[in-house]
Amino acid sequence: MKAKVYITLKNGVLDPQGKAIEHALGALDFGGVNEVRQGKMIELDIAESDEAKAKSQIEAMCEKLLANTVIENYAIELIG
Amino acid sequence: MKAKVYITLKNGVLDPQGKAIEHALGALDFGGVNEVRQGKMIELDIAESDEAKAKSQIEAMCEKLLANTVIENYAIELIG
Amino acid sequence: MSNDFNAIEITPELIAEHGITEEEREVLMNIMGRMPTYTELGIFSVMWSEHCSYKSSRFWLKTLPTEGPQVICGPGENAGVVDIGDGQAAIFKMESHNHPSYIEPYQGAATGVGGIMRDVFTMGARPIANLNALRFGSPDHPKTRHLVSGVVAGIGGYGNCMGVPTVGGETTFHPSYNGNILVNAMTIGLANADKIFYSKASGIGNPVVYVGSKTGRDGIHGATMASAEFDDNSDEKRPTVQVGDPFAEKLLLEACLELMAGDSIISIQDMGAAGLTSSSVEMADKGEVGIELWLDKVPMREEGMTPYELMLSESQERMLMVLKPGREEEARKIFEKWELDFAVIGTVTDTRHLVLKWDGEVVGDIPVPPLVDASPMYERPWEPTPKAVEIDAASVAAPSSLTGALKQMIGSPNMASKRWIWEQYDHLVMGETIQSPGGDAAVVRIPGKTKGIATSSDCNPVYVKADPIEGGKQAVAECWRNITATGAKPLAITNNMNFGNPERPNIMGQFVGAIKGMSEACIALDFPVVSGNVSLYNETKGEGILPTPVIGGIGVIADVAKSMNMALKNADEELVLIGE
Amino acid sequence: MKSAVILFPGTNRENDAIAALEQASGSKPQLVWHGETELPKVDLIMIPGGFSYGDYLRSGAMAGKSPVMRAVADQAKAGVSIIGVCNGFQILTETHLLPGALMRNAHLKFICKRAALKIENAETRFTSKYDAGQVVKYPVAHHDGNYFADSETLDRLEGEGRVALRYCDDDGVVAPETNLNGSQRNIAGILNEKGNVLGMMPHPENAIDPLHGGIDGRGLFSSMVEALS
Ligand SMILES: Nc1ncnc2c1ncn2[C@@H]1O[C@H](COP(=O)(O)OP(=O)(O)O)[C@@H](O)[C@H]1O
Repeated sequence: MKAKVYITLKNGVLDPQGKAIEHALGALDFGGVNEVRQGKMIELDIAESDEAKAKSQIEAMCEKLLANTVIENYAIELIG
Repeated sequence: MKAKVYITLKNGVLDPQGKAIEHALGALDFGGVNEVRQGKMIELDIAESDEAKAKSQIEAMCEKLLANTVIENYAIELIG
Repeated sequence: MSNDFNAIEITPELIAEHGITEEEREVLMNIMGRMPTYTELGIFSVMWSEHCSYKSSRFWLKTLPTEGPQVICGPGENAGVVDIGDGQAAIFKMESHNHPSYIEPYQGAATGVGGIMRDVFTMGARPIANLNALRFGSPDHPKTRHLVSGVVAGIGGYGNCMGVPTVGGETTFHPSYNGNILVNAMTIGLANADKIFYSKASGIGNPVVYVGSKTGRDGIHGATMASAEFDDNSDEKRPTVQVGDPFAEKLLLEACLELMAGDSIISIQDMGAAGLTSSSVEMADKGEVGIELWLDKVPMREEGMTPYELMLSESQERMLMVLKPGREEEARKIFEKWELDFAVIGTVTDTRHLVLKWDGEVVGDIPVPPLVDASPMYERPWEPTPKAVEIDAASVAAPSSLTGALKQMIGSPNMASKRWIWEQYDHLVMGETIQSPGGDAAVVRIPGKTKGIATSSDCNPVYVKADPIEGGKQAVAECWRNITATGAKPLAITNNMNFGNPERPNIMGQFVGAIKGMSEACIALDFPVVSGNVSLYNETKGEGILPTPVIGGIGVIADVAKSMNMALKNADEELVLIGE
Repeated sequence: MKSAVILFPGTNRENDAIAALEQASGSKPQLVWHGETELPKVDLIMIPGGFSYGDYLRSGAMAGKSPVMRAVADQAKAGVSIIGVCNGFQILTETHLLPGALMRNAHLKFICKRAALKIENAETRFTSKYDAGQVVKYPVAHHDGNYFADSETLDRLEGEGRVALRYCDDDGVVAPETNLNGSQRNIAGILNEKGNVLGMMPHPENAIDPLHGGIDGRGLFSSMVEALS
């Protein structure tokens, strides 16, 4: 089963990357760009084919490794 | 208009981060994980409210800055 | 004071939740002569916290020897300043970021490095070397691997980006740190001896200026967060760790040094822990003046921020300055060139009060001298550490194989090479690193000169545990030896006192013993203490860490080309043992 | 040889670069700020190491789009010599003055150490003081030095003698074990088609003083002085 995991910074956590991108877009004359936030997307393929089990397996991976849950949230999308 | 940009490595470009994650998941006893690839997700809010225009504006941002098209592909999702 | 911001009712419970004891509450009420507002309560709570007030340690810290002909400025400012000849000064200090690094190793360690560098460049010095003293739990503890790699990456991530070489440190492992690692970071900066910047505000009517990054809701204390009403609707608990932005700090460094090259700054203070509160209070207190802040003018990262949050935020990469009148535009130009925020957010007054306004309306008003002078100081009960039983060397069996014993020693985590760590630090940037990590002390050359600074950080906590006095002495002596081994003359030290819960007499006894031992060694070696930091309550499940008074020392060597290292140079040369 | 050093917000090895250029050429390079649109008339433009714009998004990405880099690209076309070291190399690939990209080191860690490098092409204006096949030691200090290009590009680089340096061991052996960051074919530095633009990850400017532990980097700067004065 293929899946995508989206990892984003929690609300209120400073995002230096997003801030710098916003600034750089402004300097390149792209006006009116706001609230730029940078996150990660991780694509993976796991052996498990049962949806519920796959989801809970990936959840465990997020909690243990993929996301830094002190400052990040994650969302899982199963693709099949 | 809010949008998300997904930036992924092109096929054939090796992905050290993805590989390291795959390896680390294995070490944590998550078996059967394959083809891990890490990409970026950039969320932004642009002033333009017309869909077509917004899309072409963001495309220009990707070409000019957000993606390195030598090694990366991008996909745009408008959220509204 | 009819502002909504302070509508929150101040109850004894709320005061207690802010960590203020009943005794301290009495003092607070006497100072204010009324109930404090919510914002004022927040300010008292941070100013009187262990972290800001040093309430358990101050009494003993005052006994450390801090003077010498080489000392330009001892403890009490952002960092210590010593004369290194040729009209130049070294400015240095060590600081801990233990708890944040345990919660989020990368960001905790990174912001620790960022904080100590600000302490140094706020005084006018360009940082030229970083060190880091690390203590982790047992190597086979399940969390250790994650903590080591995160902390090391964080230290490198910040220091490498700043372009300051990380040239030394120490890394040891012991199970007592399993649930409470130590991350102590040290920075040495270089300044002209006649151009050192202090925090003392002066000049009634002078502008108070905010520079750097915007203020967000970073690091506002967890307990007080829960009781506040500003929380948005999201159910996620707001994280209390700060994220570092080394790029912003690099810009801040360059902008500050550019402005400092002129003469428009009267005083400057970095916003570290307790950000705007401690910086403004310290500036006013030192200058015996008042400060009025217009909080609505503070550059904000998030919407709907309150005075309470603005005063308590620990957002990184910010500074507060008092400028000479009429020099705002000159300063603004520099900060805008470096793409940083710049805002005039207040003025110096003659009231000796810290007055906080929002849209012209007063939202807080605290007399500064009693806030500072009446901050609690405890002479906590302590008991001397009982003498450890001496091990009779004869009772230990000789190893059956000397090679085996040697291999075991070299292979032990504490003795093993730390190359894996320091190769992740840029120890060469600036092009002046003469002795890299891996030796006794690092040596960095002073740009344009033949002379250099030798530096080392040391402590053997096992010794301190066995005998705090002797262990304290030995930490100082080891640092002194490491510096002399390069050929440099030791000048002065900074320190980081990492201990358990000071409310326990045996722990307080370790602290007192270490201070006594350090003092004795410092006096004997003419090696005064010019700055330092204290981190208490390092415990897990009621078990304190090993007492860890880390010593960071510097020395000067006239010609770095003559500095010595430990490499064996040629075959067949004799090895000589000196000393007792 | 007259030279200029380009500064971006976050550049941090500029003084190292200035010292090396001054030592070799006897004159101080001019400093050029990232917002400039015109460059002084010089023989050599150096883009030094550091973390331009924090290396946020991708290392060198934002600096690559700055006004001064458009001017640098014009100068490159006009045949002026350009050298980019570390972050400078990353910036040159981001502006497409050099092919390929520099990705995160394969082991994902920042690495700072003295590295052995094999001079692959000693017939360039940057390397003429060395012998082909000579092993030199310069420090490396980078997080994103993992050179990537598709195999077609790599073959072309090789075929045209545009691989300037490779990671090797002390004896000049180029092998997977001597590849300290995962770069394709151990590549540490490459040239553009015309041979007037060099990008490299290692820092020759940190190997110019006996007290640095070696002076192998001097050859690179003296090559340039000889070719460009
Ligand atoms: N965290 C670290 N950062 C930088 N250098 C380190 C670190 N840990 C150890 N080192 C370096 O490793 C070498 C050996 O350290 P240590 O065993 O503490 O030295 P010694 O006990 O001989 O004084 C020293 O040169 C030290 O600077």
